[in-house]
Amino acid sequence: MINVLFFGPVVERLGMRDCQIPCVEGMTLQCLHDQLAAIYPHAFEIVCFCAVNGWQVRDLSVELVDGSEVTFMAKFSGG
Amino acid sequence: MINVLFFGPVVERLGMRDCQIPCVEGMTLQCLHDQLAAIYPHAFEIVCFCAVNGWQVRDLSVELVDGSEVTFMAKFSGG
Amino acid sequence: MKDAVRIQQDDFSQDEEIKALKACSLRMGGIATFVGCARDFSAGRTVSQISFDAYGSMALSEMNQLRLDAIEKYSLLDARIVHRLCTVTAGENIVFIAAGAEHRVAALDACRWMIDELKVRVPIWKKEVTPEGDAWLTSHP
Amino acid sequence: MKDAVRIQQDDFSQDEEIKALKACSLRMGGIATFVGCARDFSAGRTVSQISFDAYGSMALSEMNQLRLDAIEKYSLLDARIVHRLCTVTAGENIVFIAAGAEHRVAALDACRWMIDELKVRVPIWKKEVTPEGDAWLTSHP
Repeated sequence: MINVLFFGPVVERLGMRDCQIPCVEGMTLQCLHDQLAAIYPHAFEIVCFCAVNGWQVRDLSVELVDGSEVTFMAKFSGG
Repeated sequence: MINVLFFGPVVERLGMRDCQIPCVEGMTLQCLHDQLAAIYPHAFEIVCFCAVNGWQVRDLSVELVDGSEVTFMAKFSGG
Repeated sequence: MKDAVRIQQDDFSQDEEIKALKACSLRMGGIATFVGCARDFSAGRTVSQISFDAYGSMALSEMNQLRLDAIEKYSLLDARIVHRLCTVTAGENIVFIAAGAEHRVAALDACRWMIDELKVRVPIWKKEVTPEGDAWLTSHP
Repeated sequence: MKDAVRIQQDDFSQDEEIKALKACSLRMGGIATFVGCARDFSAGRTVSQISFDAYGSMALSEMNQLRLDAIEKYSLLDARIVHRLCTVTAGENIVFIAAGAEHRVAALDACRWMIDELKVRVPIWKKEVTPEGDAWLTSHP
């Protein structure tokens, strides 16, 4: 399974803080993003950044492995 | 009389913190400066700024009046 | 001594942070700090409270990396970053940044760079609670 | 509450100064400060102490004017300037500058401007006491 986390404004639009998605062989970050964005377009329209296991990832072609922690995040507004 | 004050590096070169100079009718700040600079060239070579009664004065043609407080100062180095 | 980079609920003391910053070197000639506070008014609306959400583990590692990047980029003697995560009202402190260097230009440049970078690199989100409802902030005014 | 602009022998507390700065408004979103400290090393020489001389009355009026100029130029909510005049050893505080504004850019810009201006406008002179003798400083590194 892939553990997907959400925070702040994305949680508000989704109504959930996390979900578990089965890990399919060869699934990329882009696939996972598109799959969730198709189900939750209103939440994903504010997603700007992704992180895998706590590290920001810009190249969405990376393959995900079972047990990965993936985060889809809105623009940060701390400080 | 004109009360002339000195501070910091200028005091060190002069060996005095102040002096009184008779006020001559029509004497300008430039006259006073040149008079003292002729006597104390080593101290006046580091003088960059003048103040009259606590206000910095850039135009040395101002006339001094009896009782003025004049200060000849080296470049500031506070802060 | 407290860690140089922290995420915490409690307020911080500038005196304590500056003392800790200075402890590393007697060669520190300039210390620049920035404190971000909660305002009672934002984008035309009265704000009664600000609350936060954060991706805690990533936020802390990004803040630690940000401190190291600033130290290297500006040849700082030391730097500190503290971000509060709790509900704050107007006037309360949110974030603290400090940069200590031999001379003032590096300290001032680094302090500004760190707060600018923190806003774009650290996964923390701010929600303003107003009489008209709550609103997550996503811009950087 | 202490005056916003002061020349004093004693050390200052950043916490006290920031509290006083914030007292004027709940609209203050950013506070930038600068602290200048005595260093143990300057221009290649070990420095054991720093002492000061000042044209006190002019220094205080210039500092007051500098604060007002900064408030106007950067639309600050408040600003504070404290300069110590005493003999200090390495690590001790010399000068404190604080600028509070609605947003961070104005606070950071004003803080830098005030310390730069203070160095060229305020009649205070610094003397470094070193094992090789004393030396008045006249440059602004």
